Amino acid sequence: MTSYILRRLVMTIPILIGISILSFAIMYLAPGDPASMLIDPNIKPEDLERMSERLGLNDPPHVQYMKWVGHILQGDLGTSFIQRRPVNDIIMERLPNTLVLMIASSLFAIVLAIPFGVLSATRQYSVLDYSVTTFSFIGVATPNFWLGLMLLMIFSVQLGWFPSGGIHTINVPFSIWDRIHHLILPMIVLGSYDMASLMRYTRSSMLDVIRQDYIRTARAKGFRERTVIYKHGLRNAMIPVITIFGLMLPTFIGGSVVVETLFSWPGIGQLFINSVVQRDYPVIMALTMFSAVLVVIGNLLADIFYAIVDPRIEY
Amino acid sequence: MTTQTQSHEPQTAPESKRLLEVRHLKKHFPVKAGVLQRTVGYIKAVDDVSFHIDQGETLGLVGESGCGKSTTGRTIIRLYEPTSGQIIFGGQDISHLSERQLRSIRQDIQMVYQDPFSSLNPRKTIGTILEEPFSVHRLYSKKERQERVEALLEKVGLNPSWRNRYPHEFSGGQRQRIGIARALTLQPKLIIADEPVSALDVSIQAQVLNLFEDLQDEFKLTYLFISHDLGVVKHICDRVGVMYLGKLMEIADKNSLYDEPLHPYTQALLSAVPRPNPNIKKRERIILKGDVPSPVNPPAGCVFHTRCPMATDHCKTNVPEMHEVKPGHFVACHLYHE
Amino acid sequence: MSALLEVRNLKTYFYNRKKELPIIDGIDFDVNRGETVALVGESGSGKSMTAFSIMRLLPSPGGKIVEGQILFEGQDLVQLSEEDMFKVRGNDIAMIFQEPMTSLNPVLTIGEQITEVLRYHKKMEKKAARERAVELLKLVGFGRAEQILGDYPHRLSGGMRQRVMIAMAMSCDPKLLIADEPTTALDVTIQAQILELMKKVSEEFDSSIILITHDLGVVAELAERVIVMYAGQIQEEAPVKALFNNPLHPYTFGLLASMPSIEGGSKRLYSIPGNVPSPENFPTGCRFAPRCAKAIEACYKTQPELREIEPGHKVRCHLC
Amino acid sequence: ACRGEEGTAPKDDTTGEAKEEAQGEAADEPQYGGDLIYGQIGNPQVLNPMYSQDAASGNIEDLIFAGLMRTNEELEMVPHLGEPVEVSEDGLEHVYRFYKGVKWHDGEEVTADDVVFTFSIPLHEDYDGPRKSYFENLESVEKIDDYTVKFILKRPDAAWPVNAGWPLLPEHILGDVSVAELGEHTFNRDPIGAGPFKFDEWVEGQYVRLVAHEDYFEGRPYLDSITVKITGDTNAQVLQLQTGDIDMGVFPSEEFATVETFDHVKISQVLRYAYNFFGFNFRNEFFQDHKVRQAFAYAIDRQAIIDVTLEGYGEVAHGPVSPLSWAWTDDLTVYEYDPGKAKTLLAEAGWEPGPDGILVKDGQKFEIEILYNEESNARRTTAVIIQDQLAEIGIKATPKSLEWGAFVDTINPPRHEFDTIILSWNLGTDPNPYHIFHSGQIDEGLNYGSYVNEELDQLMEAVNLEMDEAKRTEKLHEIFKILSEDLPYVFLNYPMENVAYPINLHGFIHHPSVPFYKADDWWLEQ
Amino acid sequence: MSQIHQHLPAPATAEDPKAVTIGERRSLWLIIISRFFQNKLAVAGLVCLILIILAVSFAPYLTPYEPHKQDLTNRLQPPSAEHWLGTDHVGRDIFTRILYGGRVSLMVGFSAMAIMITIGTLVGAIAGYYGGRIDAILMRTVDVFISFPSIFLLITLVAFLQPGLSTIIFVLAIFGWMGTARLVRGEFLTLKKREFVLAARTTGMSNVRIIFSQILPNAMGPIIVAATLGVGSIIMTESTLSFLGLGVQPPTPSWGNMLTDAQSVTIFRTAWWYPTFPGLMILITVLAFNFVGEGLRDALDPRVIEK
Ligand SMILES: Nc1ncnc2c1ncn2[C@@H]1O[C@H](COP(=O)(O)OP(=O)(O)OP(=O)(O)O)[C@@H](O)[C@H]1O
Ligand SMILES: Nc1ncnc2c1ncn2[C@@H]1O[C@H](COP(=O)(O)OP(=O)(O)OP(=O)(O)O)[C@@H](O)[C@H]1O
Ligand SMILES: [Mg+2]
Ligand SMILES: [Mg+2]
Ligand code: NI
Repeated sequence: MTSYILRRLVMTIPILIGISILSFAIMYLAPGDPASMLIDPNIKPEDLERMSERLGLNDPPHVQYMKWVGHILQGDLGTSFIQRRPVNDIIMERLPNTLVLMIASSLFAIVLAIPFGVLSATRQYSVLDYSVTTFSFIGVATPNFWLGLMLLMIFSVQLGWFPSGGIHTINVPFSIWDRIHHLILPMIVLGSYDMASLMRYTRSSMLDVIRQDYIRTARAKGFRERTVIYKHGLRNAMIPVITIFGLMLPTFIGGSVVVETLFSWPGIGQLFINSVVQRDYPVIMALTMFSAVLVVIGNLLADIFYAIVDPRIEY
Repeated sequence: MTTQTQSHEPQTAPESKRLLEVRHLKKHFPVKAGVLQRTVGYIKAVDDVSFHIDQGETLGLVGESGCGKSTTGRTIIRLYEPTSGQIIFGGQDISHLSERQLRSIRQDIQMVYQDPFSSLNPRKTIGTILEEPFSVHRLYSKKERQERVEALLEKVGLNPSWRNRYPHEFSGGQRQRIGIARALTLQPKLIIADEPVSALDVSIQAQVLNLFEDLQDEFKLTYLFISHDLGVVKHICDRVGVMYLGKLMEIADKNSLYDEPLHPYTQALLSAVPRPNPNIKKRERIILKGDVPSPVNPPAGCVFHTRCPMATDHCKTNVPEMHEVKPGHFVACHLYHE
Repeated sequence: MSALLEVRNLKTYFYNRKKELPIIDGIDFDVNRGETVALVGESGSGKSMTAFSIMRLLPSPGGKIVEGQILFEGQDLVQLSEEDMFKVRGNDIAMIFQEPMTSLNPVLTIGEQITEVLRYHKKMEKKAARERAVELLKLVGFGRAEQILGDYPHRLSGGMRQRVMIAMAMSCDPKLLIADEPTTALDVTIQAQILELMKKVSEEFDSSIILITHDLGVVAELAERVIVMYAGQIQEEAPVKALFNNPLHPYTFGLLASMPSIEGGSKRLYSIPGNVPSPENFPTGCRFAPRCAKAIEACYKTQPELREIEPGHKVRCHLC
Repeated sequence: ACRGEEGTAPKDDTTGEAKEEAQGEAADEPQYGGDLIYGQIGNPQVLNPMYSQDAASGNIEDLIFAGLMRTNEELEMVPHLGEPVEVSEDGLEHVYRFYKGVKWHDGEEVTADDVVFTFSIPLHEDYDGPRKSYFENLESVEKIDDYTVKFILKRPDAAWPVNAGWPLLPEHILGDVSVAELGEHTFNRDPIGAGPFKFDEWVEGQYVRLVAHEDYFEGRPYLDSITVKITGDTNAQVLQLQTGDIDMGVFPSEEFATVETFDHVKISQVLRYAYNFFGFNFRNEFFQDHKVRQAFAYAIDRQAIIDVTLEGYGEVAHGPVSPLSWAWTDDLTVYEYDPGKAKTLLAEAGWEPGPDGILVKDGQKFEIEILYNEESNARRTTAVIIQDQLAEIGIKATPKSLEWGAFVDTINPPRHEFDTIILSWNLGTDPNPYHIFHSGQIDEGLNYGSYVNEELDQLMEAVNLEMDEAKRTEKLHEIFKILSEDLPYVFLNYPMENVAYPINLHGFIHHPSVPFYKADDWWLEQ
Repeated sequence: MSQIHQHLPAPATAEDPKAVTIGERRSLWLIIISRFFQNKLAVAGLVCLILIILAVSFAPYLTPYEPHKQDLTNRLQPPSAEHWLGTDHVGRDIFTRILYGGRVSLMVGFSAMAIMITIGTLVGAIAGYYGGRIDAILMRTVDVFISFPSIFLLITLVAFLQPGLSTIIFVLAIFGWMGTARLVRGEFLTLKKREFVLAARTTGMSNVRIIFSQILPNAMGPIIVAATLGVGSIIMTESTLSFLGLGVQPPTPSWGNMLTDAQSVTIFRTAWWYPTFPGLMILITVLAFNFVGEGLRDALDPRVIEK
């Protein structure tokens, strides 16, 4: 097992190098830099030059890249051009918010998707199955910003059930209920796509499993349907779903950009958009790198989990 | 064991009649593991196998699943690069020819496969499938190709007007006939048939076996016939080789082998075959212990010693060489050697 | 003494896109206590579906028993409630399948899979069930039975898995064991082990066995009585010797004659022309008629009845 | 907020006149207490006026920091922590005295050392912030006594009070920090100033909380705290205003109809000290022809643009001067919407309709791009409306939007890659549009369109040198007249700014460029 | 045994071709189509798509209005007999714009899909067929692209590159091909071991020809499915980019950028039809593509075809 994990870790190295080159290249080729974005008659080209110099933007690309990677390897993601402080600090301040949102959304997705996916597979062609299927199709086809706007309009503006943004009410003491209250809408919006697709994966995986020979064996042993499905079927059905879940991480990160913008959620997605707009390269690169690492770790965990769940995987 | 292996070569026919000669053929597949996926060992799928086939002859290869029959066949036809050893076809060593050099040889050796469902491209009509070898070698005109395809279909007992149908429209037996027809398109000298009837029902199997026989007569074909069904091999082959764990254990004329098997493995194998005859008295059956060991770490010495009822300590350490015990009857077993 | 299992005019149809497919079309047979009955026939003749009908495990939706009785110890399984059927399956009637590689649950250990049957049907304690499982595994020839308990199926070879399947099937002393091509996927030497084991087990437990196979060699070795199926019908039924020595139905003839044997020579094989018809287009009249070398006009017109020609020897043929 | 507009107007660098102020029903006595949550779209960068370059930071800095001078509602510089006492005759030496007893938030007194320290920063060679050029005219700053300082300039500068009002930084805290490290100092996220509100807490991406500075020299602010909450975008701003997550904030005119319905807020509107324009690139020879430019001016229905994009909340512009400015004149050439005239003018200029209806001259089709930045719905809609209106007169215009950074890169020297742009200028103190239209500003400056008018060049240079207020005004009026006639831009409109604030907020004055103008006077009726 | 032989007539008919019956004659495509048509949802999706494609193709005949023509006096009119789906903020007919916007959205969807599928198929085919080092390098590249949070890159690229339809298409394709590559590689890995491929190799067929004429047609099923689902997801991604202000440029309508224009609280409140209809169109179209994709997946399932 350790060797398996090690091997997977080693495999991530070239991926990370590739990612770092790609994100650096894109930034390097991008037009405009943070200094030149000001239109101000009082700021003279010399000032811009001076600022570029300070930011190291005048070095040749490979030097910039090596410097950057060198720092990253030491755990230093650089200094924000705009906020003039370590990118590490900025990300660490926002990361918990994004994580809370992502974890809540994935829990939301899993908790609803798996039972309904299983039910709809075991009752194929029932009303429940059709409803689940329809729902999941619609869930996958709805752009999440649109869903978000609609939910905001209905539940926040028209009905006033939920706050319209932020992660907690300002100027009131901390309360867990207040946090949850703020979390619900963004969680639904971020989780809906993955819930829908997870539901479909669970359903089809389960359908696949219940046609397997060992399910027939379990039936021949005289077990009740419930035992057959939940004891013999579910675990096998979950194996492919786990990998899918690993692959869902990027959609969560991507979705967080939209959801955080919609709900004024101060996480890394919002930070990313701000940084792109402001050409804050260290932050952009750090965030791309960071979330790529997150995805890589997610996949790694999924693989490891997969290996744990599926005894057939030899490591 | 340092005996000159050359002297142990089965020699039943003058060189001139030899179509194929396989010498010390080895095919090892790397096994990768560890952090860097380094090669940690090899599956010795074929491990030092030597035999020959004469013109017009049918050589059978039998053995249990995983013993390396298919690998042998596929290496001969150069689907796999041999690890070592020589494949001499029609006097020419083809074991290290490049893909380009092989092109002309490819016309002479063809293969028939086991799975009638997987061996035909489901997206092509059988006409196209059968014409493909021509177009690869740029033979004949379009019209001529068609005629030849129709003739071939007729030959294998299918209606020529079915050229435009897809494989899925045919039953397993019919598909197997198409597979045979395809092997015949380029008028090969040698056909390697890898379990061509294993997937078929008895009644269909008989049809296909008969077809093999008929075609051999008509086209003077030479077969390497791979099967695990001892009955089938007995029926169709002239000589039979028995493989176990990548090694050839015994090779002999059919009757000699079936009537008087020498190798304990061959004996066990033959005794294990259920006889469709309730009248005969229950024979003494040799039941082998356990399973075939893994080809990654085959036992030292004689690979069969772990299951052999007659194994001695000598067998555990020394690899037995092939010896001609009776004329044309070769066996690799210490029992018959000193 | 009445038979353990009496199948009476069983009809199992498949409903596929509103088409009705007579997969099993009125079969009758008995299985006596302690007896081994073989069901032979080409692929698609309905052997497995007969077994699944008995187990009431037909693929659903689609498969349905439309008519007939399956009397097990006098009780009609067709009429049994699903609830009662749970008590029969795995307990009174056990089944093993052709594909040992896929018939065991890959994520549960062998131990779990064997003990769960015992705990479910025999209400055994965990520990007792474990002991019994070890016993069973030893019986089917595992030396290191305790170790096997903790193993996952993928670690075992095909032969070992099939032995596990047998141990599992025998765990509740079933009165009837249905073995659906138990050795087809195995090598001859392993097949020999398994056949040997089945003989031993049937003696040990005094179970009746329905052995489904298309290998006549296996039939000759193991069975006492043989039922030849073709296109969803029984064509011939006879004690094993009678069938091999005096096959009455041309189909049986064909099967026997087309088999290359290690005892036979290299004479040209007989072969039955054509293919097994699919249930969508079963011929009217005798279903074998289109492939039958001896078919007469009547064969194409009317369906022959299954008739007892000699005691215990029944055949469905106009010519006999 | 639009960064295109922020550029030209350092926040407290404006003079002029607030057109309207909120009518607080100042009947009652002000009350102490209360917390106000102010919604702001932008995320502040650093809270140090020497290093921040965004409005989001600037607004908050206004609350925390204070300088010697500040702007009033009329956009004039007035004394704040101190006052000018003397200007030398050559105009090079400015002496300022400031008041005693002004306290930093940590209780220390503000002294001349602080002033010297603050103004020395941009003069230091290690300084790497964006403000160096602001102070390029400053030779040095000297302490005369604890409460008096002297600025020595390189050239005379009538507008020096603007710079003199730069917010002060505490010497007793930052004095030992090397200038090179100042930009990254933790002070910038935990600042101490002498302004009415004291920094309390900054939660990244969420809010900056400020509490009343008890020792504020003009008296403790009425409010206990102001929290600037970052909302991220205008929709969120409006929604949070509705749900009460924020109490107060700016919102775009498109949402007026919605905000109007909220019972808990009042709306204040004032013209922003800015104008939107549609600019030509004179490198494209099409636009060298005055008739063509005039045709554009006639073809664009500017009132319609205001009606659609600003819901009518704005005024049509005819020149580069704001009605709020002291230099305002209505003697400008006015091109009323008249597509017929536009067509005639184009025909006169030699443009004839081609077979597809698009004008052709010398085999060239009249096809242009309208470049703009994806900044707000209003900007986008403006582009689309102009495109449609130009289509009316046979000109094929294609709107093209660029993200801000790319946009600036495209229009900036040396690229100048555009036909026409839509942009807006915030107006500075000095109404002289020298930076924008002088031909010397083509290669490095804001004259993106490469507009050259020698007569105008001379006039604008003269204005810079003219010290006499009346003559200056006269010359300026002449400049505006020429610009409105010659049309380097089609001036579009002066937009309104809308602020929603709680009905129980009193003392709020809607300043055209300082959102927290005199926030210490704001009070909430409990 | 020999007795039996005597009982039997000579097996004369055994090889008689006419005596051999063969299965029902149905072409491959007929089977696929008939299977597809049994799936009601898939058919509904297909009908929807055909209707949408027809409608957008014949847009000029379906509506008297022009997509860019503004009518500033008729802004934000609710649906009526004149304007079936109402008008937008500059008085353009929403129905008309939905039709023309559909052209753009579908065009973007189809072209990006075509590029994406081509890249993905090539990479996957080469990696799967040749294996070894080539496979390792290509698959690590795929991993790199997959690990990138694509929306980040989309945003960055679209923001930094010159905008325009081709940029959008290019960028969407560049970050969408990895799934196809993996899928095709998987197919190739299994297919290249199939015996018909071995047979082709033993006839001396070249690798390129084997890839394209033997294996690829068999991998087409999953590729078609991926392509169908891909169009849907691209349309959705384009709309998300539009939401962030980076999609197709106005005044060219696309469903995504129509939503962008409608993205204001006031419009949501007072002109519900404006955000609703383009949103619904995206939903319906993506849904339809998904239905068709799933239907095709079932219909093209090789397990079913080959039996
Ligand atoms: N391409 C390959 N890569 C790695 N190992 C292989 C490969 N092909 C075959 N092997 C291994 O080589 C050994 C011999 O396989 P081979 O297919 O030749 O056996 P066989 O005698 O044909 O068996 P069967 O009767 O099952 O067809 C097996 O252990 C198999 O797992
Ligand atoms: N789920 C199903 N739906 C429709 N037809 C089926 C289904 N399962 C089996 N059949 C059909 O039922 C018939 C009998 O099948 P069965 O599996 O009983 O044959 P068999 O004799 O066991 O053959 P084999 O030797 O291949 O196992 C076949 O024609 C088969 O096509
Ligand atoms: Mg093989
Ligand atoms: Mg079966
Ligand atoms: Ni015989």
